[in-house]
Amino acid sequence: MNQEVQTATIGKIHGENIEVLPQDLYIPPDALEIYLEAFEGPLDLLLYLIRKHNLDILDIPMADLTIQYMDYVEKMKEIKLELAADYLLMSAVLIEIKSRMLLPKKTAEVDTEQDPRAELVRRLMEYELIKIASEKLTQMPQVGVDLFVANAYFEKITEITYPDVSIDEIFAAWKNILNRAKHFEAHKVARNELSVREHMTMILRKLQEEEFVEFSSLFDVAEDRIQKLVVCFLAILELARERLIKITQQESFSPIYIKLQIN
Amino acid sequence: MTDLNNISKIKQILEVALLTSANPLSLDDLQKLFSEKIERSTLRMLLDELKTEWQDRTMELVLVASGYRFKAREEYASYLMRLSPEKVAKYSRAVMEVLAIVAYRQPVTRGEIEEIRGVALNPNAIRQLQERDWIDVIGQKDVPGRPSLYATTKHFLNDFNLRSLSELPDIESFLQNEIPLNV
Amino acid sequence: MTDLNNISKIKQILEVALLTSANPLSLDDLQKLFSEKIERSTLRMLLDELKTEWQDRTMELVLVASGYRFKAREEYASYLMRLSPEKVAKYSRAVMEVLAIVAYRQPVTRGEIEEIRGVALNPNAIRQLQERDWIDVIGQKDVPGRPSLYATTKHFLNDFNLRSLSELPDIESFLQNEIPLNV
Repeated sequence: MNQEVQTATIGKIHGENIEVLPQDLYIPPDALEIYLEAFEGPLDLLLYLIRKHNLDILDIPMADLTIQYMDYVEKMKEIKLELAADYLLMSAVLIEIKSRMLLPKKTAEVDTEQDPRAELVRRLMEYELIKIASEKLTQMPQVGVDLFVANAYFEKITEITYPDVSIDEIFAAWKNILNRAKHFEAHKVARNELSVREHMTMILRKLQEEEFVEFSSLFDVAEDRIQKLVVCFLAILELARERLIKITQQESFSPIYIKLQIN
Repeated sequence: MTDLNNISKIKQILEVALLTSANPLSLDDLQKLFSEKIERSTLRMLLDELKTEWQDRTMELVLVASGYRFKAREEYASYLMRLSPEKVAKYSRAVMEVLAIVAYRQPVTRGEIEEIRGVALNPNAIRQLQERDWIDVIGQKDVPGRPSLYATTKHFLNDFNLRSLSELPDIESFLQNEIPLNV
Repeated sequence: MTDLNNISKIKQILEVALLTSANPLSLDDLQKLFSEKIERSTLRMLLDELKTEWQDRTMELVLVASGYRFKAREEYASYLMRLSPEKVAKYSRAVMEVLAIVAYRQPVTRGEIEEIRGVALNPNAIRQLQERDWIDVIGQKDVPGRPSLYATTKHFLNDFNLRSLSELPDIESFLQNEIPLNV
């Protein structure tokens, strides 16, 4: 088949007579493997052949190209290079195009729309564009390779960022505790007016500052409302009951003093 | 690379290396920048000059254990932190329960908190609340071991926008019909 | 923070943020630096001034897809590359071709990539580009098998110092100049 192809079409490229295949098509065998592995696929190989021999991509001499391509594929087989199916598929495509071009044309005029090579040309051109794009991208500076960006240091402030808490969350936690307590230790959660507890804390705080606090100084009988007086009194009793404070009086009707049980 | 004879070009290369490096660069590292050998003394001198050139600017050239680096002046740190705020953690359930107990049952000892919760208390829970200045020690209880008494602070009231503890949600009324109160 | 009224202080904060951030900072990011609102137009103006101030210096302020950043001027790249020669390896030609196809023909399926290249695709090529965060899946094509559609990411544009895909090198004009199209 090679013979037939050569006699049929190798004679003319763009009207010029070509008698023999150019010798430089043939790569020394030891270099061949490296060359073949360098191709990204059949389109890459075809483009290489077209560019190397200055063939017109829009008017590809199919016979030439097919011969050259098949030659490489044969060489690949010879050196047992693992041959991708894509290369064999392309062989079939080339041969098919070549055969269709050998068929007599209905009209003298070449209808490029129906040129059997059109699809191959489109694919070759598209692939060539991508090759160019790929080379351009490779040449562009890239961060991490040859493009360097500012990355100076700053000392992080170990500022303590506290979680947000809402009063509802405290309430929910408290409800949870009480619900648990209800099941086994209800009696531990004694009922006390919150304001009594608050006054207990206030009195204890006061006793942190002064050793003795006069009982009557804890409230202003004239100013405070009766509820406040009651609450304060209850707080003092509760503190005494919990043995947190001592209540002392030197003699009857002398001032009553409160001091911490311990200090 | 004859332009390297130009000492200011070397200095520029040092500057750009230090500004683009995530890690401090030692004199050995900096020597690698140049194909010809630059004396360490020369590098030190140039780094000194660089430091001076930047002394009124946003960054400062500092020497740390592993080498030189540019670091943002401290005054900018608070702004920079806004770009990547640290994740705010949540308080554990234990911490929230301790807070609730101290708020509603103050003054309380650690032992009482444990008794109410029915489990031993991780000391961390109290420490976290003290750090936050929500609770503090207001005395010791006159029982063996003289345990500290905890109560909520003014700061706690402020943070929760309360005038007094009595403004806390009213749990007693909430539970009134549920718990047999035997005090 | 009344000193923020001082416009030069704002500019300094922008500078220091951009010099210490490894990633580009958008106007939204930069606004976060300040507790009070700085208009985007003000930021743009100050960034412009900053760019001018640095124009004869070692770094340049550039705008890429995700925002602003300082990058070393190209003339320093050869020196900086000596610092860490074991940097990210350049990708193989196959990987770069896949990247080019995704960049110029996006969104594309794996099958379309294989058709353009005329060869079966090593799944590694796509994986490598995804790991680098240069391409990702942006959907499925509504054809049998519902193949994934790949597109480039913002990160790809940032890494190639591009603001948008339209800044990619123009390959179509290359083709038109080279080849008389009479198909």
